[in-house]
Amino acid sequence: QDSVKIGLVEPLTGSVAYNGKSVVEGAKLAVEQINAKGGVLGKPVELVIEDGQCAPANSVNAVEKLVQKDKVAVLVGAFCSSATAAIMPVAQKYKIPLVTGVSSSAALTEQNNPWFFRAAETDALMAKAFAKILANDLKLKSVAYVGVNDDWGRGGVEEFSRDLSALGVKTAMTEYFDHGTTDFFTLLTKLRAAKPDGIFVAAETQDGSILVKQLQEMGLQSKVFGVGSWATADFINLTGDAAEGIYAAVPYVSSVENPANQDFVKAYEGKYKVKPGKYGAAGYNALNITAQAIARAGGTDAEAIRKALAQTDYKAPNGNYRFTAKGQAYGFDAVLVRIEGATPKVVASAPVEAPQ
Amino acid sequence: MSTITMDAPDRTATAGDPVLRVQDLHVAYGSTAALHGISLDVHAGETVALIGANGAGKSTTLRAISGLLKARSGSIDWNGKPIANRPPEEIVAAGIAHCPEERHVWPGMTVEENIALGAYLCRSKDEVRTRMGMAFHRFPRLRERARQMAGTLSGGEQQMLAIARALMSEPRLLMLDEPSLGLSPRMAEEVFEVVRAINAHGVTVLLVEQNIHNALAVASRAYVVQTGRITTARPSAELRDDPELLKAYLGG
Amino acid sequence: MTALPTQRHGGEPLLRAENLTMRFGGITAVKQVGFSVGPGEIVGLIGPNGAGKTTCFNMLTGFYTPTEGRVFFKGADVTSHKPHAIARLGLIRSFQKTNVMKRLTVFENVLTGHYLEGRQSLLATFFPGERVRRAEREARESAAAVVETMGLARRMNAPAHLLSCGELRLLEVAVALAAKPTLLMLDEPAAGLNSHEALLFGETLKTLIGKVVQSLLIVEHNMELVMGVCDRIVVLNFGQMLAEGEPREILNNPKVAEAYLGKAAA
Amino acid sequence: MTLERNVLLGLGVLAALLPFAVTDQYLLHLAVMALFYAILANSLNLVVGYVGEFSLGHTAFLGTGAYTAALLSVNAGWPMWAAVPAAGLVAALFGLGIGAITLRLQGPYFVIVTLSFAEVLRIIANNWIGVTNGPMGLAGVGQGGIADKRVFFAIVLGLAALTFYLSYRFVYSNAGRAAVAVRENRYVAQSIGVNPFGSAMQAFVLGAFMAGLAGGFYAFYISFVGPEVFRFSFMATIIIMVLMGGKGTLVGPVVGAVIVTLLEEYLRELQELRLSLFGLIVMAIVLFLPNGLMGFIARRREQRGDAPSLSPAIEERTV
Amino acid sequence: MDLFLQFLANGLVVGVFYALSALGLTLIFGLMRVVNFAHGEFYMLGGVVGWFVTTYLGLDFFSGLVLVALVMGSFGWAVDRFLIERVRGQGEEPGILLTIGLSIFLVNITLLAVGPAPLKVARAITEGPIFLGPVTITKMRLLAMVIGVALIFAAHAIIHRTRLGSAMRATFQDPMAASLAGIRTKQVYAATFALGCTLSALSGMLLASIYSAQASVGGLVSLKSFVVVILGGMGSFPGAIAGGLLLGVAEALWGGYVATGMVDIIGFLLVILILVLRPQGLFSIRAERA
Ligand SMILES: Nc1ncnc2c1ncn2[C@@H]1O[C@H](COP(=O)(O)OP(=O)(O)OP(=O)(O)O)[C@@H](O)[C@H]1O
Ligand SMILES: Nc1ncnc2c1ncn2[C@@H]1O[C@H](COP(=O)(O)OP(=O)(O)OP(=O)(O)O)[C@@H](O)[C@H]1O
Ligand SMILES: CC(C)C[C@H](N)C(=O)O
Ligand SMILES: [Mg+2]
Ligand SMILES: [Mg+2]
Repeated sequence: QDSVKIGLVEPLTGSVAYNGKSVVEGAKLAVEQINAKGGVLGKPVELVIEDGQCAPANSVNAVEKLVQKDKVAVLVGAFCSSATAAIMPVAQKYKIPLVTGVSSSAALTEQNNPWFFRAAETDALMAKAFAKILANDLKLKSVAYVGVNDDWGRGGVEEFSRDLSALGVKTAMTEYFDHGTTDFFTLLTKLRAAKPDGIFVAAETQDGSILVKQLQEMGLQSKVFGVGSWATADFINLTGDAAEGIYAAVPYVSSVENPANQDFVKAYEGKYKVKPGKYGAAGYNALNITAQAIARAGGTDAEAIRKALAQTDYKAPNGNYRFTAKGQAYGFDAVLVRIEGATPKVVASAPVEAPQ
Repeated sequence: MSTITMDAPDRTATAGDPVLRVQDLHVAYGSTAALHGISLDVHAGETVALIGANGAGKSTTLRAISGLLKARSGSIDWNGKPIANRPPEEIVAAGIAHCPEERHVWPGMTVEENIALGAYLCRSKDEVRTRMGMAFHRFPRLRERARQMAGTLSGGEQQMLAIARALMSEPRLLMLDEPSLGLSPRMAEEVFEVVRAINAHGVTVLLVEQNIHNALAVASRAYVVQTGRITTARPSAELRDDPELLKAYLGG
Repeated sequence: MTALPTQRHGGEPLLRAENLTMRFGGITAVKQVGFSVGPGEIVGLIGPNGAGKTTCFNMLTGFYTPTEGRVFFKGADVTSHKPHAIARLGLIRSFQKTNVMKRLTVFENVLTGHYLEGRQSLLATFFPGERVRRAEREARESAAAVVETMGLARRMNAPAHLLSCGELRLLEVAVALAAKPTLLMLDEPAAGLNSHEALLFGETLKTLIGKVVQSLLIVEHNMELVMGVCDRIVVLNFGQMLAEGEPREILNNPKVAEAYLGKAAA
Repeated sequence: MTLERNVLLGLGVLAALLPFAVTDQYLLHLAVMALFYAILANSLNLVVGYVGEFSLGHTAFLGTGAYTAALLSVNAGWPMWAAVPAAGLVAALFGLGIGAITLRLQGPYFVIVTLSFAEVLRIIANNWIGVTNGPMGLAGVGQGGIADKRVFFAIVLGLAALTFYLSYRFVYSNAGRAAVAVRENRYVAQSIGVNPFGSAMQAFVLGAFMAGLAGGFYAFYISFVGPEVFRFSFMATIIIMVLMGGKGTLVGPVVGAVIVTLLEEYLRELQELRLSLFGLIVMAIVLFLPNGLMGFIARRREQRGDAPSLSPAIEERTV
Repeated sequence: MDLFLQFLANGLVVGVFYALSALGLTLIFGLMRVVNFAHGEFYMLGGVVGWFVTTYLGLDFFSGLVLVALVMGSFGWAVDRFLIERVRGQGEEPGILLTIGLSIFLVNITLLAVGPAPLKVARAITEGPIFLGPVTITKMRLLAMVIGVALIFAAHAIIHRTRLGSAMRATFQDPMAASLAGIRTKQVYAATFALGCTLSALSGMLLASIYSAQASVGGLVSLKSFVVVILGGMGSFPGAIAGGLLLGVAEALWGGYVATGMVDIIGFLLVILILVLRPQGLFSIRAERA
């Protein structure tokens, strides 16, 4: 073989294609940079991208193909936690390391699958990092929780409400909405009646921007903070002036000021004409982590790569990634940003701690 | 193919050029041929009947004339102009109305709407109203049922509706496919009265009818169709007087 | 004309309608109609267009639920039973508007008509034994025979949508016959047949009685046919009974002539 | 009739030989998926082709089957041989319940009401977190059991054989003819003693049972079940298979399943263009082979005069 | 009580939007009986083309709307003439498969062309809340409602008051009889399809300016529109309005008093319930007899 193959399964079509595509962009950038420096093991890295549509069956199909036909050394994917959950046993069966840069359901790393690594935050970790800052600095007495009705949204709401309640913040309301919902007036009517000081939202770009816009249309004044890829140019552009003043807790934002990040942002912007967001960075990091592990393993032997992955200490634009014994990443910095003048300003930054 | 000789068309034809001339018409449904060379003439002001056994090709002939079916070969001329393979809407516009077999009323529209739409090509609202009045006059039963959905009419009522609708375009040539189908004897008689009256107003009629007795009573001439060919053309009176001959043609 | 007595076995007629009434919104299509069909009888049901004949058929066979009145078949009250349940008792009908299974061949249509004879449990469907196979074979033979009887042998394997109007009418009757009716009800079976064919058809009908079916109830506007085959005739007008009697009586009934027959009958 | 049987038998024998000829796990995976889809397509075909009503809610049965098997395996530790038949039975029960409501409707109303049932079930699966684990789905179904794809292949082949046997018997029986009669003309069917509701119900429940079996197998094979088993995209795939192959025939859905499975894999090479092209291919098939592949073949045979029957749609459809 | 009024208002607004997005389908599915799975994609294209003409051609909202109507009308015409026409009269299934294929193609080709990101369509008027007593609404929503209601009435008038409308109904009920009456049936089919497509696209652009346009919105729109059309009864415009309002209000009340998490279930439950009680939908009559 004259290249080292890495398989990437992301949703390229369907309702989360928008975010999946960012992951692919980040991953491609990483591969380009790695190959520019001579690749790994003296060979170029080849990225084999498959569309898993965020669906378990399609993702499994894609993985079967990547493993059996393309003979990839490592798998990266599959965005949605449910899809990732479906491909984990396949990875285990074929003994191929699997790295996800996105899937955030806490349950994944609890399955004792030695081949699985999560180079991403979980909601629990985010909540732990920011609950205190939110409660104290924003002086919130009661919070309304709103989340997209999937594993991720529910997880975010549960983790944040648990940690905030522990700090004495009252729960004014908890509501979920379905992905693709366009009209939030009913939900917001309830929210207005609940009169919270703050609103926590777990939503991705599209749902989130519509929701924040309609908050303004309804004339609601509460402080908004959320998780999801909010700290991006797309989000701010879509949301318009309604985005002013809202907070977002994200594992990555392009405005972090450190040299590593500035290089990354420059490269990314040069290639794609937009600043990287949460998912672009996730793809970039996952690929770098993988490639470095292969390099350390000194070959494409799966077991060696798996061991090398466990030893990861990767300097990312947003801090240092290491893995716990269960394959959960920690050590990198998550940030809380506030959108001011259509740019995300970093308010606080906290390293994601290894869970006990 | 049969023992019956083919009569020369001009023997029975009225003088002058025919308004409708069909020559050597071949028509097929998909790959199965139904007409193998039909030729017939209809002169202005005549009532001509097409008779023949089940499946002989009578309805197919009418469908080809009105443009519902494509002709494989052969010609159809209307007032000297070829109309074969023109779309039905052009042929209606040229003055030929076809009242099809099996009624084909629009079931989800009221009787009134059905009738009004028969005059689709007539753009004057007043004119349509007059014609509707005429239709209701001819078929009082339909007036009673003006607001009923056509799909819920009885079979005979639907048949009246279909005829009334065909008349709404005020055609120069009216083609009726089994107009008495499903009508009571008395109603059938009335319909034939209507046909006679229309004919008396100068409308040419081409009639397909299973009730030979009635058909021969209104038509001046008749063509007998057998398995897709015209086998005989005679004045009605001759056929009427020769039941044995008729039987031979119609036996199937 | 067959001169069978109205009710050969005395006692209960095969089919009895009592006081049937059917209203659609404001329209009373049938009003208090009652008649019966005895074993071995051929009864004609005639009347002007819109008199309510088809509506009666629909009430008798369960397609409509009568607003008022009852229907008895073989002594049992079948009022407002489901159509298929009535059919299973041996009361089979045809429709005025041509209704056949257009995409099946003539043979398949008639074979399907044998449904009731071949009914079987699901187990037998999945694991057919010799009995089921034999029933299937017999149904096929019988179907071919029925097609023959109705004079459609030439069209045996033609899909029904290729048939002409008149042939379709014959096929409908064939399908109904295949269901082995005790009482066969035909709604304008000869519409679309020419005068000559209608007469032949009438002859065929007469041969059926006693052999294939017990009794016949026919709606038909072809008077030659009706007068030729019927033992008794019931006349409806505007939804009500106008007259009932033997063909000759009906022919001579001035009310019938006025409402239905027109001057030709005079 | 015999032709169709022989073709099916031939395909079955070929399939049985496959694991001996092919050891590539990827190809075996495709073969397993193709057979899984063949079962599904066949079961939908019973409804679409033989009841003659277009069900868009067939995933309801796939989904209940998959969830049943997954729950039995995850919570009660049932093995595959017990959980999959149970999945079929539960799906059949659902078929009975859903059929009781939907089969009273026809045409577009039936189309949408069946779809509604599938969506309701999806939403329930997505929100009844206590039982279904909600959007997280049920992972680790039947884990640690079978590793060799050939075993799965043998199992799915067995299921396929069973379901095709059942369909074959049904379709060519008096009951199957009754279903066709209902499809072709409700009035005639009733007038010859067919209970349209009961007859449609038989085919519907049989279809549900088979889809449930497929769902149970799917749960064990993919080892994960989430609410998307109820999704319309699944439905669309199955519809494409049935109609592409030719509805109302038994061979058609198999052919459709194999072609679509392979096509979807093959088109992967085209990356972003893949689905656009797939859409175009689907449209092209409708335009050029309106009766599906089997319809096309039947017509060709007819034109060459091999087959006595006239209409392709009819050839395999009945008696 | 205030809460209830606001829920009701929300429900009515969304209900009109539902009716609006189902309009095109009422024609194509309800009247023409083409089970059109590409409906959501026509709607989506309305938004995307609207985004394109307002962003790149710099048109204002209303000129954009007109251009979208023209573009999508021609598109619908072409789809009918070159695709639907060829499977006409062959039953439901080929149409279903064809439109599923079309829908897959349109989503993915749009995805390729404009990417998966949500797109912002210029607004017709400036945004801002209006307070009607306890009820909050926005100007843009009011405007969309007015346009929506106008479109619904216009469509209804076309079907029931014009020659074209009668021609449409005749053609769909019995094309053979229609052509014998002198109706150019092919043109009627194409015109109806084009009109349906235009209506879908117009509502797509209108609502995209309130929410946003995105390649992947079609699926959900299709589903809900089918629900609305079936609830109201096939081909009935008053039915579509009633169906839309019913769905909107039911969702708002369920979301308001139960939970917003699974509001989508309401529509489907309503469909099941109403069809059990009234198998032909709310506003449609049956004209068939044995
Ligand atoms: N739609 C059709 N498709 C295919 N073949 C047809 C069709 N309609 C009629 N035929 C065939 O064409 C031939 C002529 O039929 P046609 O309907 O013209 O007969 P007809 O003389 O009108 O008979 P009838 O008196 O029974 O109405 C018949 O053999 C018939 O089988
Ligand atoms: N569903 C309905 N709604 C309204 N009126 C109806 C309905 N069904 C039948 N009718 C009316 O009831 C009357 C009786 O109809 P029916 O079909 O029984 O007549 P018929 O005696 O069979 O006439 P024909 O000889 O013309 O077939 C007709 O006037 C018809 O318009
Ligand atoms: C759907 C997305 C927001 C992905 C999400 N982070 C997950 O784990 O599923
Ligand atoms: Mg004819
Ligand atoms: Mg009648």
